[in-house]
Amino acid sequence: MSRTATKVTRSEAAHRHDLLRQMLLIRTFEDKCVELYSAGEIRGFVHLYIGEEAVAVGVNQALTADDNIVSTYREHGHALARGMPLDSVMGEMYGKTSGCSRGRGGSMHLFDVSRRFYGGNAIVGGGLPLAIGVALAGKLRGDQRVTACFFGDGAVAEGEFHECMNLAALWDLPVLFCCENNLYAMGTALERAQAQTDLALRAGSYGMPAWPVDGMDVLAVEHAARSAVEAVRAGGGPHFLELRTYRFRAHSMYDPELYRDKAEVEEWKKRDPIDLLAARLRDGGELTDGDLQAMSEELTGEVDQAIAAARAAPAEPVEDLTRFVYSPEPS
Amino acid sequence: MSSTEMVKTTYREAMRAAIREALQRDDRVFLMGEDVGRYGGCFAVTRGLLEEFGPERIRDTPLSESAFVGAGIGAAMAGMRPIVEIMTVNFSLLALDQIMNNAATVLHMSGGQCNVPLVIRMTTGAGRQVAAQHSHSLEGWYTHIPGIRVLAPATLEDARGMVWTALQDPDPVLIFEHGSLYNLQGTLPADAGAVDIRSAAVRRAGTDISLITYGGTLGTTLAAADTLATDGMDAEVIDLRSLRPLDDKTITDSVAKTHRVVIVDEGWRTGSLAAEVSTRIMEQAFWDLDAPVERICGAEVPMPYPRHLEQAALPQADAIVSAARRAVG
Amino acid sequence: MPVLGADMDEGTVLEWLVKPGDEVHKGDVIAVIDTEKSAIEVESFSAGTIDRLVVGVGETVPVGTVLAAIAEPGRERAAPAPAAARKELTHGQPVKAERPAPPVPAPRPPSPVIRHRAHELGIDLATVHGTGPAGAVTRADVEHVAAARLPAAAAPPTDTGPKPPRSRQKPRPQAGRRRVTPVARRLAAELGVDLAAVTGTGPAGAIREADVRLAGPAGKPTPPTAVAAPAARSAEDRTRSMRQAIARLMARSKREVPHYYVSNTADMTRALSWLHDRNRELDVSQRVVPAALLLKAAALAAWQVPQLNGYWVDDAFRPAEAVHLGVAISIRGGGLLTPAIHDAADLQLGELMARMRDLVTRARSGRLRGSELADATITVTNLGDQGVESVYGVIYPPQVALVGFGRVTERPVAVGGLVGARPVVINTLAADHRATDGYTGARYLTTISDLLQRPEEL
Amino acid sequence: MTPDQAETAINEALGQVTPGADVISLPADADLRDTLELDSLDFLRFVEILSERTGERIDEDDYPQLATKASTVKFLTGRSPG
Repeated sequence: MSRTATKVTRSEAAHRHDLLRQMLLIRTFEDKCVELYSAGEIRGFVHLYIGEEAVAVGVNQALTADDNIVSTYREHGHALARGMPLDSVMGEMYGKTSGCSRGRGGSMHLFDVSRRFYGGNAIVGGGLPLAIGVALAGKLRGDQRVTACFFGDGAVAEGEFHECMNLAALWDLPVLFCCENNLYAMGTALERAQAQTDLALRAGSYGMPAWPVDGMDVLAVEHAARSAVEAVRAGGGPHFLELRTYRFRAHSMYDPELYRDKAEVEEWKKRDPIDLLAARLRDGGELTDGDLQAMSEELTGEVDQAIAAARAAPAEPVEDLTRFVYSPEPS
Repeated sequence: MSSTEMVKTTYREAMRAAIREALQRDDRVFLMGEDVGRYGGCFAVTRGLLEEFGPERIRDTPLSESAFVGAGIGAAMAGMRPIVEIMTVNFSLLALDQIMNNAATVLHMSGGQCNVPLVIRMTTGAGRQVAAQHSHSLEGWYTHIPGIRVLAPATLEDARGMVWTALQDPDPVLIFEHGSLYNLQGTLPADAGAVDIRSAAVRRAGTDISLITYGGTLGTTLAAADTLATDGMDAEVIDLRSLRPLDDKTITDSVAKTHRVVIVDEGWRTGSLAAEVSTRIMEQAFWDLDAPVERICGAEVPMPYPRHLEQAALPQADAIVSAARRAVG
Repeated sequence: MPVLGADMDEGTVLEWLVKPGDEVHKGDVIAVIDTEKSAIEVESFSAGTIDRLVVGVGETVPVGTVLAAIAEPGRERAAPAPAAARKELTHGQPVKAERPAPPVPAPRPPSPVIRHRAHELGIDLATVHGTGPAGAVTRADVEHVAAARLPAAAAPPTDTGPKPPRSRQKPRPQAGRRRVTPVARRLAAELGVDLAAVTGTGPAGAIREADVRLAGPAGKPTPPTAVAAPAARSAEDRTRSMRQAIARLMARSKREVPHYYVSNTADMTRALSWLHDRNRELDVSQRVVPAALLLKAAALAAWQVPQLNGYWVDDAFRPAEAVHLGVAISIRGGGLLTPAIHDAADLQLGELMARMRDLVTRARSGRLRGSELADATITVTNLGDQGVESVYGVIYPPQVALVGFGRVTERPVAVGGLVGARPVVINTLAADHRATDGYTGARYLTTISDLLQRPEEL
Repeated sequence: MTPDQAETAINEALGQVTPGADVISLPADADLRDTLELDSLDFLRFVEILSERTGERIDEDDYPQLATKASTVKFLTGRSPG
């Protein structure tokens, strides 16, 4: 627990406040995205993370700025937890040049190489080989970076998943596999897609440490991620966390949700990661309703500012349509 | 440099020398693929490299094309200069997702943040009686994809010189090595090195007809040109070398001179690279044409095993000669 | 109507879960919308009181359409709220005053019925201005466009007279189209080589580069072939290159073709009188000028004296199967084109007149078709309008004859021993002595004169 | 039709038949066919346009009266009551 040494200088309460704030920021951002999408200001596919915030925020606590992240198409939470500026993420939602990917990627392709955030990848399982490669590069160079790779339970059915589990274990690569098991691959329930639904067990079959974690409890996620990252960094090879979580909204913006019961959604909402932490803080006397209200208003203001900035930002000129297909010629 | 010593070599050795040079010159370079290390490479291109550079830089991979090609992409994104070998073009389809959805798109969808300086080498083409899952020429498919470069070294010089230049390119480069070329013998200057990867080459200058080809059919096409010469027909032979992007100027300059074209492409005719070349000639050199553009392509059949059928499926010199005669009339 | 998916353009209200007066909170489901994919619940993004439901159950509206209005919390619903306080919803969300206007909704795609009707009427829907909701194209819009088009559609293709009867039109599917390779075509234009004069040696007689060079000006050094393809050129360039082409062709004609000349004078009394009577009955647009009569006579005569209608190729005369009458047309600003009136001998006079007017118009606006310039079998030049009495022309190789008409003038003519003033025209013929002799030429001109005495048969 | 209206109609018709020619400054007594190099088809078009513009029927027998601008104006104004 080498990192806890730095944490004791901050109060535990302040840290928990920070976790709450980060989760609430993601929630506020995405709530706004729903409105903006409905109004037609944001288009395309937008996959919301609402309900899963504890995973991104918790795992990020265990990573340093030098570590790498490879993400999926449901990555607003990962990007914001990584500290990517609201303006650049919202700009990307609007497809403006102020976006982190100059608007060319949109919701599913947030990139920030300066923060070693190697992209939202919208092919299920497609990011895993990249994470292997990024980790391999670090290993060949002898750096101490850990590569965190996020993917969903759907990816476990892809061949690439198994190729990558094997390769990472075979080559002892410093990868933390973060499987966000939200129980549905789009509309297909886990048990309808997987013969063995214990995903940690399957990862474990490749000879890497793997265990399930309550993905609705940010403190549990943080704890698990810290111990896994520490082990990876110490040369323990790849580790696998199955983060059991749930998305409260549709797969992408809206769907009729024919594939799951409303009651099931309501049941999971009782374990809303934000409510869960807020309640814990309230019980411990670390948070009042007024605090939460103030935090929420402040974050709403920040998101509104990001929206205003995105609206005002310039669009990429059409003359530049084919820019970034190839790297610019060296001058 | 007339005093430069000429050395006997083969295409295989030239390619190996190129990879060795890259590993020596740049410690970001490493090689990975199936059986590239201990086995020495399926086509023995990489034999001896494991001993010389060790298992960290000459990495044998499991049979996981998607994972190791994707790993090459990831490593390139993170600053390395990987060379990934795929055994044959047919197997590359298992990694097509990574090549198309990641290697070719990451630069664009990251708004220019993430380039992918990756070299992927693979064997292509038929001629060795290895039937319908090891013989195809799918490089034309890959030329459809913006974001990557596609090369086809057809000579010893290009086998020796393309790898290094490709590694200097900031974007992904696919190198297609025709399986029938590895044993090609010849001489190279002892100090042969990097070559440009942007232009087509006139392998034989002529005035009466342009024979345009690349890769494995260059030899066939040059043989056809020799036959035509005995008829008094002076054929120009163009080796495309870079299949994407295409060097339009060399092509249209030649057509402006000869007014007649035969395109030779081992790939299937429908939707082929030959079709693309022909279309560009129509777009850019229509007014120079004196006869319809002819194409000699691979027969549209999965490659059969028996030798006589395989040969019948491949572009042959006599077909090129006949097409040239038709065009010149 | 909210956007509920990447491919949603419109939606139908299936059910309202609230009614005016109901309190709603942020996140409350207020309606169910049917999209192309499925029924989806719509939530409110703000709190307040439902003021009114704008779109009724069963109605389909484009995305962006206001579905309902929500009054801010605390406002009385009954009292008509001031505009600033009442907020229109486009998607369950109050529109703030400072917020830019919601995006203009995409026009609703026309329904299949309307698309079908537009197809029937031959109307491109993209050109129809929609007057329906959100600019949607309605059936009335389509009918309106169709009605507006009707007169134009009924009008004949040219303004020069009634459409020729179908039965008179010979189908000419590609018959006049010669096979010429692109480089040969380009080279011919550059060298001023008339492709009609070139013998093709390629497949099915295709004319290739070498054929054009062979037919080109002898001794002329081969020009570089890598010149730019013809692009949009300036008028001066066009005039200059046209002049050069004429120069080369005429020089070649005079160099290679041994011309002989004959002439006669035709009495135009009957012809003009007949024409005068005919034209009196007709609108200006259908009147026929004397030149048309002369052309018709020249064409019919060529039909009757086929030795003059065709090409001198490979040291032999090849008679043509039809009379494609080349007409020399002077271009304002300089230059000359000789497009052909196809099958001129078969055309009724009015039809020929219409073709002539059409050719002149298109020649002067640069819109002639290649075939019209390539395949005349005999050519007429008529400088009568310019006041000359007679014109002796230069043959367009490989044609073998060129007919000239001068001005119709009144001359003293002795008829039956009496001298009177009569309108006459001097007809000339320049012909290729390799193909015919003066006798044939004389017969041709006599035929013209005779034909002009029976104008009603022309 | 007033002389001004007639002249305007004449100028417009001539302008259409001979694009680019300076028909406005053409002297009133200049011979139209000669000065503007009108051939019989051009002249027919001139008559056609003039007839459309003015609503006057112009017969072939009237052509001699259309020799110059002045005579054409006279012809047009002389015929119509207005």
